Amino acid sequence: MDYCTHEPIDVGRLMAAVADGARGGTVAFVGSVRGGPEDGPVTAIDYSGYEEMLTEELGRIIGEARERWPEASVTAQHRLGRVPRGEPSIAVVVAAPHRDEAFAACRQVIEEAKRRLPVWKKELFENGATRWREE
Amino acid sequence: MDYCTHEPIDVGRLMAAVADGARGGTVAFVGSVRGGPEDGPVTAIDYSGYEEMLTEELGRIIGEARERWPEASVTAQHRLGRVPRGEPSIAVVVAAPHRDEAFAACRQVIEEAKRRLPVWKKELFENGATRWREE
Amino acid sequence: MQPSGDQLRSTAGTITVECRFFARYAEILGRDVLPLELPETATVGDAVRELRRTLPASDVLPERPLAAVNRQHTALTGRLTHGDELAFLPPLAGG
Amino acid sequence: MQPSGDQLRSTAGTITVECRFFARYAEILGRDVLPLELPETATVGDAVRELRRTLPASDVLPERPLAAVNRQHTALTGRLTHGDELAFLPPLAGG
Repeated sequence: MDYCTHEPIDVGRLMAAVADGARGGTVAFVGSVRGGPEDGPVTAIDYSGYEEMLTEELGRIIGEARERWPEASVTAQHRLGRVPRGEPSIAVVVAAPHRDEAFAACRQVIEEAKRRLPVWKKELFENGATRWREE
Repeated sequence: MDYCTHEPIDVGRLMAAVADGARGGTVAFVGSVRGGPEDGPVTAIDYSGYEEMLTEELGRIIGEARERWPEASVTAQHRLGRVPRGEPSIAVVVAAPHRDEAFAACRQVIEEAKRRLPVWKKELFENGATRWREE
Repeated sequence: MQPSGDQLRSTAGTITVECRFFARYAEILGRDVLPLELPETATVGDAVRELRRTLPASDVLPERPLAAVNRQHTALTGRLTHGDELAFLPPLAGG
Repeated sequence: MQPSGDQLRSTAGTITVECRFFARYAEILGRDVLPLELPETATVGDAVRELRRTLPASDVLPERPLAAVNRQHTALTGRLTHGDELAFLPPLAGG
Protein backbone atom coordinates (compact mmCIF):
# COMPACT_ATOMS: atom_id res chain seq x y z
CA MET A 1 0.00 0.00 0.00
CA ASP A 2 1.39 3.42 -0.92
CA TYR A 3 2.09 5.78 1.96
CA CYS A 4 0.89 8.66 -0.20
CA THR A 5 -2.31 8.64 -2.23
CA HIS A 6 -4.35 11.04 -4.31
CA GLU A 7 -7.50 8.93 -3.87
CA PRO A 8 -9.87 8.67 -0.89
CA ILE A 9 -8.32 6.67 1.96
CA ASP A 10 -9.90 3.25 2.44
CA VAL A 11 -9.53 2.70 6.20
CA GLY A 12 -11.06 -0.77 6.03
CA ARG A 13 -8.44 -1.80 3.51
CA LEU A 14 -5.64 -0.49 5.74
CA MET A 15 -7.08 -2.40 8.69
CA ALA A 16 -7.28 -5.56 6.61
CA ALA A 17 -3.66 -5.03 5.56
CA VAL A 18 -2.37 -5.21 9.15
CA ALA A 19 -4.84 -7.82 10.42
CA ASP A 20 -3.65 -11.30 11.24
CA GLY A 21 -4.83 -14.00 13.62
CA ALA A 22 -1.92 -13.49 16.02
CA ARG A 23 -2.57 -9.79 16.62
CA GLY A 24 -5.71 -9.32 18.67
CA GLY A 25 -5.67 -5.54 19.07
CA THR A 26 -5.95 -3.03 16.26
CA VAL A 27 -5.90 0.73 16.79
CA ALA A 28 -6.65 3.14 13.98
CA PHE A 29 -6.29 6.89 13.96
CA VAL A 30 -8.08 8.76 11.20
CA GLY A 31 -7.62 12.49 10.76
CA SER A 32 -10.33 14.21 8.74
CA VAL A 33 -10.83 17.65 7.30
CA ARG A 34 -12.58 19.65 9.97
CA GLY A 35 -14.99 22.46 9.30
CA GLY A 36 -16.64 23.13 12.62
CA PRO A 37 -17.60 26.48 14.15
CA GLU A 38 -14.05 27.24 15.32
CA ASP A 39 -12.64 26.52 11.87
CA GLY A 40 -14.89 28.75 9.78
CA PRO A 41 -16.84 27.49 6.79
CA VAL A 42 -14.09 25.34 5.29
CA THR A 43 -15.46 23.23 2.44
CA ALA A 44 -12.26 21.38 1.59
CA ILE A 45 -8.50 21.46 2.01
CA ASP A 46 -5.99 21.26 -0.82
CA TYR A 47 -3.13 19.16 0.53
CA SER A 48 0.20 19.52 -1.20
CA GLY A 49 3.33 17.68 -0.32
CA TYR A 50 6.94 17.05 -1.16
CA GLU A 51 5.88 13.64 -2.32
CA GLU A 52 9.21 11.81 -2.62
CA MET A 53 10.19 12.95 0.87
CA LEU A 54 6.70 12.30 2.28
CA THR A 55 6.93 8.70 1.16
CA GLU A 56 10.45 8.26 2.52
CA GLU A 57 9.77 10.05 5.81
CA LEU A 58 6.54 8.14 6.50
CA GLY A 59 8.47 4.97 5.76
CA ARG A 60 11.11 6.00 8.31
CA ILE A 61 8.44 6.82 10.91
CA ILE A 62 6.77 3.46 10.40
CA GLY A 63 10.15 1.75 10.53
CA GLU A 64 10.89 3.40 13.89
CA ALA A 65 7.58 2.10 15.28
CA ARG A 66 8.26 -1.40 13.98
CA GLU A 67 11.68 -1.32 15.59
CA ARG A 68 10.31 -0.18 18.95
CA TRP A 69 7.34 -2.62 18.87
CA PRO A 70 8.65 -5.58 16.86
CA GLU A 71 5.45 -7.57 17.21
CA ALA A 72 3.32 -4.77 15.77
CA SER A 73 2.14 -4.51 12.20
CA VAL A 74 2.00 -0.84 11.19
CA THR A 75 0.75 1.02 8.17
CA ALA A 76 -0.29 4.56 7.32
CA GLN A 77 -1.42 6.65 4.43
CA HIS A 78 -1.56 10.40 3.74
CA ARG A 79 -3.87 11.76 1.09
CA LEU A 80 -2.85 14.69 -1.10
CA GLY A 81 -4.95 16.84 -3.40
CA ARG A 82 -8.38 18.25 -2.63
CA VAL A 83 -9.98 16.58 0.39
CA PRO A 84 -13.60 17.58 1.09
CA ARG A 85 -14.70 18.41 4.65
CA GLY A 86 -15.32 15.27 6.66
CA GLU A 87 -13.10 13.01 4.54
CA PRO A 88 -9.90 11.46 5.91
CA SER A 89 -6.57 13.10 5.06
CA ILE A 90 -4.46 10.67 7.07
CA ALA A 91 -4.87 7.24 8.59
CA VAL A 92 -2.53 5.24 10.82
CA VAL A 93 -3.36 1.62 11.62
CA VAL A 94 -1.50 -0.68 14.00
CA ALA A 95 -2.28 -4.28 14.87
CA ALA A 96 -0.44 -5.88 17.77
CA PRO A 97 -0.77 -8.88 20.04
CA HIS A 98 -1.84 -6.58 22.90
CA ARG A 99 -3.63 -3.28 22.98
CA ASP A 100 -0.99 -1.37 24.96
CA GLU A 101 1.44 -1.70 22.08
CA ALA A 102 -1.21 -0.96 19.49
CA PHE A 103 -2.25 2.29 21.19
CA ALA A 104 1.34 3.35 21.84
CA ALA A 105 2.59 2.64 18.33
CA CYS A 106 -0.42 4.31 16.68
CA ARG A 107 0.06 7.38 18.84
CA GLN A 108 3.78 7.59 18.10
CA VAL A 109 3.23 7.33 14.35
CA ILE A 110 0.57 10.03 14.19
CA GLU A 111 2.61 12.39 16.42
CA GLU A 112 5.73 11.91 14.33
CA ALA A 113 3.74 12.24 11.09
CA LYS A 114 2.28 15.56 12.25
CA ARG A 115 5.73 16.74 13.29
CA ARG A 116 7.79 15.54 10.33
CA LEU A 117 5.77 15.00 7.14
CA PRO A 118 6.38 17.61 4.43
CA VAL A 119 2.73 18.42 3.79
CA TRP A 120 0.93 21.74 3.56
CA LYS A 121 -2.69 22.68 3.50
CA LYS A 122 -4.63 25.40 1.81
CA GLU A 123 -8.13 25.85 3.15
CA LEU A 124 -10.97 26.50 0.72
CA PHE A 125 -13.89 28.52 2.04
CA GLU A 126 -17.52 28.61 0.98
CA ASN A 127 -17.09 32.08 -0.52
CA GLY A 128 -14.25 30.88 -2.74
CA ALA A 129 -11.46 32.37 -0.62
CA THR A 130 -8.36 30.30 0.12
CA ARG A 131 -5.80 30.45 2.92
CA TRP A 132 -2.57 28.61 3.74
CA ARG A 133 -3.05 27.01 7.11
CA GLU A 134 0.10 26.76 9.16
CA GLU A 135 -0.43 25.11 12.50
CA MET B 1 -26.59 1.17 16.78
CA ASP B 2 -26.97 -1.66 19.28
CA TYR B 3 -24.18 -2.05 21.81
CA CYS B 4 -24.54 -5.81 21.53
CA THR B 5 -24.78 -7.72 18.26
CA HIS B 6 -24.84 -11.31 17.09
CA GLU B 7 -23.67 -10.30 13.60
CA PRO B 8 -20.18 -9.40 12.36
CA ILE B 9 -19.12 -5.93 13.52
CA ASP B 10 -19.01 -3.35 10.75
CA VAL B 11 -16.22 -1.01 11.88
CA GLY B 12 -16.72 1.32 8.93
CA ARG B 13 -20.34 1.78 9.90
CA LEU B 14 -19.37 2.60 13.49
CA MET B 15 -16.82 5.13 12.24
CA ALA B 16 -19.44 6.71 9.99
CA ALA B 17 -21.82 6.88 12.96
CA VAL B 18 -19.47 9.11 14.98
CA ALA B 19 -18.06 11.12 12.07
CA ASP B 20 -18.97 14.76 11.69
CA GLY B 21 -17.25 17.75 10.12
CA ALA B 22 -16.45 19.32 13.49
CA ARG B 23 -14.52 16.33 14.86
CA GLY B 24 -11.23 15.98 13.06
CA GLY B 25 -9.76 13.04 14.96
CA THR B 26 -11.22 9.56 15.09
CA VAL B 27 -9.66 6.70 17.05
CA ALA B 28 -10.91 3.15 16.74
CA PHE B 29 -9.97 0.14 18.79
CA VAL B 30 -10.87 -3.25 17.37
CA GLY B 31 -10.33 -6.43 19.37
CA SER B 32 -10.24 -9.61 17.34
CA VAL B 33 -10.17 -13.30 18.13
CA ARG B 34 -6.53 -14.24 18.38
CA GLY B 35 -5.13 -17.62 17.49
CA GLY B 36 -1.39 -17.13 17.41
CA PRO B 37 1.34 -19.48 18.63
CA GLU B 38 0.90 -18.48 22.28
CA ASP B 39 -2.84 -19.09 22.11
CA GLY B 40 -2.89 -22.59 20.67
CA PRO B 41 -4.84 -23.53 17.56
CA VAL B 42 -8.02 -21.62 18.41
CA THR B 43 -10.40 -21.62 15.47
CA ALA B 44 -13.15 -19.52 17.02
CA ILE B 45 -14.50 -18.24 20.32
CA ASP B 46 -18.07 -18.64 21.52
CA TYR B 47 -18.88 -15.42 23.32
CA SER B 48 -21.75 -15.53 25.76
CA GLY B 49 -23.02 -12.63 27.79
CA TYR B 50 -25.58 -11.42 30.26
CA GLU B 51 -27.09 -9.45 27.46
CA GLU B 52 -29.42 -7.08 29.29
CA MET B 53 -26.60 -6.08 31.64
CA LEU B 54 -24.04 -5.93 28.82
CA THR B 55 -26.17 -3.39 27.00
CA GLU B 56 -26.79 -1.33 30.14
CA GLU B 57 -23.19 -1.47 31.34
CA LEU B 58 -21.70 -0.53 27.96
CA GLY B 59 -24.20 2.33 27.87
CA ARG B 60 -22.94 3.46 31.28
CA ILE B 61 -19.30 3.20 30.17
CA ILE B 62 -19.99 5.26 27.05
CA GLY B 63 -21.97 7.76 29.14
CA GLU B 64 -18.99 8.20 31.48
CA ALA B 65 -16.72 8.92 28.51
CA ARG B 66 -19.17 11.43 27.07
CA GLU B 67 -19.38 13.15 30.42
CA ARG B 68 -15.60 13.37 30.76
CA TRP B 69 -15.04 14.44 27.13
CA PRO B 70 -18.23 16.37 26.26
CA GLU B 71 -17.04 17.20 22.75
CA ALA B 72 -16.42 13.56 21.86
CA SER B 73 -18.79 11.33 19.97
CA VAL B 74 -18.44 7.77 21.29
CA THR B 75 -19.82 4.42 20.24
CA ALA B 76 -18.98 0.78 20.80
CA GLN B 77 -20.22 -2.67 19.99
CA HIS B 78 -19.59 -6.14 21.45
CA ARG B 79 -20.33 -9.22 19.39
CA LEU B 80 -21.74 -12.37 20.98
CA GLY B 81 -22.06 -15.88 19.57
CA ARG B 82 -19.42 -17.72 17.59
CA VAL B 83 -16.66 -15.41 16.33
CA PRO B 84 -14.10 -16.99 13.98
CA ARG B 85 -10.38 -16.34 14.48
CA GLY B 86 -9.37 -12.97 13.06
CA GLU B 87 -12.84 -11.44 13.25
CA PRO B 88 -13.64 -8.54 15.60
CA SER B 89 -15.38 -9.28 18.90
CA ILE B 90 -15.41 -5.68 20.10
CA ALA B 91 -15.00 -2.24 18.59
CA VAL B 92 -14.81 1.17 20.24
CA VAL B 93 -14.87 4.29 18.08
CA VAL B 94 -14.43 7.87 19.24
CA ALA B 95 -14.45 11.04 17.16
CA ALA B 96 -13.36 14.28 18.80
CA PRO B 97 -12.21 17.74 17.77
CA HIS B 98 -8.64 16.86 18.78
CA ARG B 99 -6.75 13.61 18.86
CA ASP B 100 -5.74 13.76 22.53
CA GLU B 101 -9.35 13.43 23.57
CA ALA B 102 -10.08 10.78 20.95
CA PHE B 103 -7.19 8.58 22.10
CA ALA B 104 -7.97 9.09 25.79
CA ALA B 105 -11.69 8.41 25.47
CA CYS B 106 -11.18 5.34 23.27
CA ARG B 107 -8.67 3.95 25.74
CA GLN B 108 -10.92 4.54 28.73
CA VAL B 109 -13.88 2.85 27.06
CA ILE B 110 -11.96 -0.29 26.07
CA GLU B 111 -10.32 -0.58 29.51
CA GLU B 112 -13.66 -0.23 31.30
CA ALA B 113 -15.33 -2.61 28.86
CA LYS B 114 -12.68 -5.27 29.51
CA ARG B 115 -13.04 -4.74 33.25
CA ARG B 116 -16.82 -4.50 33.55
CA LEU B 117 -18.73 -6.16 30.70
CA PRO B 118 -20.45 -9.43 31.66
CA VAL B 119 -19.07 -11.49 28.80
CA TRP B 120 -17.43 -14.91 28.78
CA LYS B 121 -15.54 -16.79 26.18
CA LYS B 122 -15.24 -20.43 25.36
CA GLU B 123 -12.37 -21.25 23.02
CA LEU B 124 -12.90 -23.78 20.26
CA PHE B 125 -9.83 -25.71 19.14
CA GLU B 126 -9.01 -27.39 15.85
CA ASN B 127 -9.41 -30.85 17.40
CA GLY B 128 -12.94 -30.05 18.57
CA ALA B 129 -12.00 -29.43 22.21
CA THR B 130 -13.42 -26.43 24.05
CA ARG B 131 -12.21 -24.47 27.07
CA TRP B 132 -13.57 -21.58 29.12
CA ARG B 133 -11.03 -18.81 28.94
CA GLU B 134 -10.86 -16.70 32.06
CA GLU B 135 -8.31 -13.93 31.83
CA MET C 1 -46.17 1.72 56.60
CA GLN C 2 -45.12 -1.45 54.83
CA PRO C 3 -43.31 -1.62 51.48
CA SER C 4 -45.80 -2.43 48.75
CA GLY C 5 -43.92 -5.55 47.67
CA ASP C 6 -44.76 -7.24 50.97
CA GLN C 7 -47.82 -9.04 49.60
CA LEU C 8 -45.53 -10.96 47.22
CA ARG C 9 -43.31 -12.30 49.94
CA SER C 10 -43.44 -16.02 50.38
CA THR C 11 -43.22 -15.80 54.16
CA ALA C 12 -43.50 -12.90 56.56
CA GLY C 13 -40.04 -11.42 57.14
CA THR C 14 -38.46 -12.99 54.04
CA ILE C 15 -37.81 -11.90 50.50
CA THR C 16 -37.40 -13.82 47.28
CA VAL C 17 -34.74 -12.92 44.70
CA GLU C 18 -34.14 -14.41 41.28
CA CYS C 19 -30.62 -15.82 41.04
CA ARG C 20 -29.08 -16.02 37.59
CA PHE C 21 -26.01 -18.02 36.65
CA PHE C 22 -23.86 -17.57 33.57
CA ALA C 23 -21.22 -19.32 31.50
CA ARG C 24 -19.20 -21.83 33.54
CA TYR C 25 -21.41 -21.41 36.61
CA ALA C 26 -24.56 -22.22 34.63
CA GLU C 27 -22.86 -25.13 32.91
CA ILE C 28 -21.69 -26.78 36.13
CA LEU C 29 -24.80 -25.99 38.16
CA GLY C 30 -26.94 -27.26 35.30
CA ARG C 31 -29.28 -24.29 35.57
CA ASP C 32 -29.33 -20.59 34.80
CA VAL C 33 -32.08 -19.33 37.10
CA LEU C 34 -33.12 -20.14 40.66
CA PRO C 35 -35.56 -18.33 42.96
CA LEU C 36 -34.04 -17.97 46.42
CA GLU C 37 -35.83 -17.12 49.66
CA LEU C 38 -33.80 -15.09 52.15
CA PRO C 39 -34.35 -13.11 55.34
CA GLU C 40 -35.44 -9.57 54.53
CA THR C 41 -32.17 -8.16 55.86
CA ALA C 42 -30.09 -10.34 53.53
CA THR C 43 -27.06 -9.10 51.62
CA VAL C 44 -25.50 -10.48 48.44
CA GLY C 45 -22.96 -12.25 50.66
CA ASP C 46 -25.79 -13.95 52.59
CA ALA C 47 -27.21 -15.21 49.30
CA VAL C 48 -23.80 -16.63 48.36
CA ARG C 49 -23.51 -18.47 51.68
CA GLU C 50 -27.04 -19.86 51.34
CA LEU C 51 -26.36 -21.10 47.80
CA ARG C 52 -23.03 -22.68 48.77
CA ARG C 53 -24.80 -24.45 51.66
CA THR C 54 -27.73 -25.81 49.65
CA LEU C 55 -26.90 -26.17 45.96
CA PRO C 56 -25.46 -29.39 44.54
CA ALA C 57 -22.09 -28.68 42.86
CA SER C 58 -22.23 -25.32 44.57
CA ASP C 59 -18.49 -25.21 45.17
CA VAL C 60 -18.24 -23.90 41.62
CA LEU C 61 -19.43 -20.67 43.22
CA PRO C 62 -16.48 -19.10 45.07
CA GLU C 63 -16.90 -17.52 48.49
CA ARG C 64 -16.55 -14.10 46.95
CA PRO C 65 -17.97 -14.24 43.41
CA LEU C 66 -18.58 -11.22 41.21
CA ALA C 67 -22.24 -10.33 41.52
CA ALA C 68 -24.69 -7.93 39.93
CA VAL C 69 -28.02 -6.79 41.31
CA ASN C 70 -30.53 -5.60 38.75
CA ARG C 71 -27.82 -5.49 36.07
CA GLN C 72 -25.34 -3.40 38.05
CA HIS C 73 -22.11 -4.64 39.62
CA THR C 74 -22.71 -4.90 43.38
CA ALA C 75 -20.47 -5.57 46.37
CA LEU C 76 -21.11 -8.56 48.61
CA THR C 77 -22.26 -6.16 51.31
CA GLY C 78 -25.05 -4.84 49.06
CA ARG C 79 -28.53 -5.25 50.57
CA LEU C 80 -31.12 -7.24 48.63
CA THR C 81 -34.75 -6.30 48.08
CA HIS C 82 -37.66 -8.53 47.25
CA GLY C 83 -37.84 -9.19 43.51
CA ASP C 84 -34.18 -8.35 42.81
CA GLU C 85 -32.39 -10.03 39.93
CA LEU C 86 -29.17 -11.34 41.50
CA ALA C 87 -26.60 -12.49 38.94
CA PHE C 88 -23.41 -14.41 39.67
CA LEU C 89 -20.68 -13.66 37.16
CA PRO C 90 -17.66 -15.89 36.49
CA PRO C 91 -14.41 -13.93 35.98
CA LEU C 92 -15.15 -11.52 33.13
CA ALA C 93 -13.50 -12.10 29.78
CA GLY C 94 -15.13 -9.55 27.49
CA GLY C 95 -13.54 -7.73 24.61
CA MET D 1 42.43 12.04 -4.69
CA GLN D 2 39.52 14.17 -5.78
CA PRO D 3 35.81 13.28 -5.30
CA SER D 4 34.44 11.89 -8.54
CA GLY D 5 31.72 14.57 -8.75
CA ASP D 6 34.38 17.23 -9.35
CA GLN D 7 34.04 17.18 -13.12
CA LEU D 8 30.41 18.41 -12.74
CA ARG D 9 31.31 21.44 -10.70
CA SER D 10 30.60 24.69 -12.44
CA THR D 11 33.73 26.34 -11.07
CA ALA D 12 36.73 24.94 -9.25
CA GLY D 13 36.05 25.04 -5.49
CA THR D 14 32.28 25.39 -5.85
CA ILE D 15 29.32 23.02 -5.80
CA THR D 16 25.84 23.24 -7.30
CA VAL D 17 22.76 22.13 -5.38
CA GLU D 18 19.18 21.98 -6.58
CA CYS D 19 16.95 24.13 -4.38
CA ARG D 20 13.29 23.16 -4.17
CA PHE D 21 10.48 25.34 -2.83
CA PHE D 22 7.06 24.20 -1.70
CA ALA D 23 3.58 25.50 -0.91
CA ARG D 24 3.62 29.16 0.18
CA TYR D 25 7.32 29.54 -0.59
CA ALA D 26 6.85 28.30 -4.16
CA GLU D 27 3.75 30.43 -4.61
CA ILE D 28 5.43 33.67 -3.50
CA LEU D 29 8.79 33.02 -5.14
CA GLY D 30 6.99 32.04 -8.36
CA ARG D 31 9.21 29.01 -8.80
CA ASP D 32 9.70 25.59 -7.33
CA VAL D 33 13.24 24.75 -8.38
CA LEU D 34 16.47 26.74 -8.62
CA PRO D 35 20.06 25.57 -9.13
CA LEU D 36 22.36 27.34 -6.69
CA GLU D 37 26.13 27.60 -6.86
CA LEU D 38 27.92 27.69 -3.49
CA PRO D 39 31.44 27.38 -2.10
CA GLU D 40 32.32 23.74 -1.57
CA THR D 41 32.38 24.18 2.20
CA ALA D 42 28.82 25.56 2.22
CA THR D 43 26.20 24.58 4.79
CA VAL D 44 22.42 24.73 4.52
CA GLY D 45 22.59 28.03 6.43
CA ASP D 46 24.98 29.45 3.83
CA ALA D 47 22.47 28.53 1.10
CA VAL D 48 19.72 30.32 3.01
CA ARG D 49 21.83 33.48 3.30
CA GLU D 50 22.73 33.37 -0.38
CA LEU D 51 19.08 32.96 -1.40
CA ARG D 52 17.89 35.75 0.92
CA ARG D 53 20.58 38.01 -0.61
CA THR D 54 19.81 37.31 -4.25
CA LEU D 55 16.23 36.13 -4.78
CA PRO D 56 13.41 38.58 -5.49
CA ALA D 57 10.69 38.25 -2.80
CA SER D 58 13.19 36.23 -0.86
CA ASP D 59 12.02 37.59 2.48
CA VAL D 60 9.34 34.91 2.30
CA LEU D 61 12.20 32.61 3.29
CA PRO D 62 12.89 33.10 7.02
CA GLU D 63 16.42 33.26 8.38
CA ARG D 64 15.98 29.81 9.87
CA PRO D 65 13.64 27.85 7.61
CA LEU D 66 12.99 24.13 7.88
CA ALA D 67 15.18 22.40 5.35
CA ALA D 68 15.70 18.91 3.98
CA VAL D 69 18.71 17.57 2.14
CA ASN D 70 18.08 14.62 -0.13
CA ARG D 71 14.63 14.13 1.40
CA GLN D 72 15.78 14.10 5.02
CA HIS D 73 15.25 16.84 7.59
CA THR D 74 18.58 18.62 8.04
CA ALA D 75 19.87 21.26 10.45
CA LEU D 76 21.13 24.59 9.14
CA THR D 77 24.63 23.51 10.09
CA GLY D 78 24.44 20.50 7.75
CA ARG D 79 27.18 20.44 5.06
CA LEU D 80 26.13 20.40 1.42
CA THR D 81 27.59 18.23 -1.30
CA HIS D 82 27.55 18.79 -5.03
CA GLY D 83 24.30 17.53 -6.55
CA ASP D 84 22.31 17.65 -3.30
CA GLU D 85 18.57 18.27 -3.43
CA LEU D 86 18.02 21.08 -0.92
CA ALA D 87 14.36 21.64 -0.05
CA PHE D 88 12.94 24.55 1.91
CA LEU D 89 9.81 23.63 3.82
CA PRO D 90 7.20 26.09 5.10
CA PRO D 91 5.87 25.22 8.58
CA LEU D 92 4.55 21.67 8.30
CA ALA D 93 0.82 21.08 8.44
CA GLY D 94 0.42 17.42 7.60
CA GLY D 95 -2.16 15.06 8.96
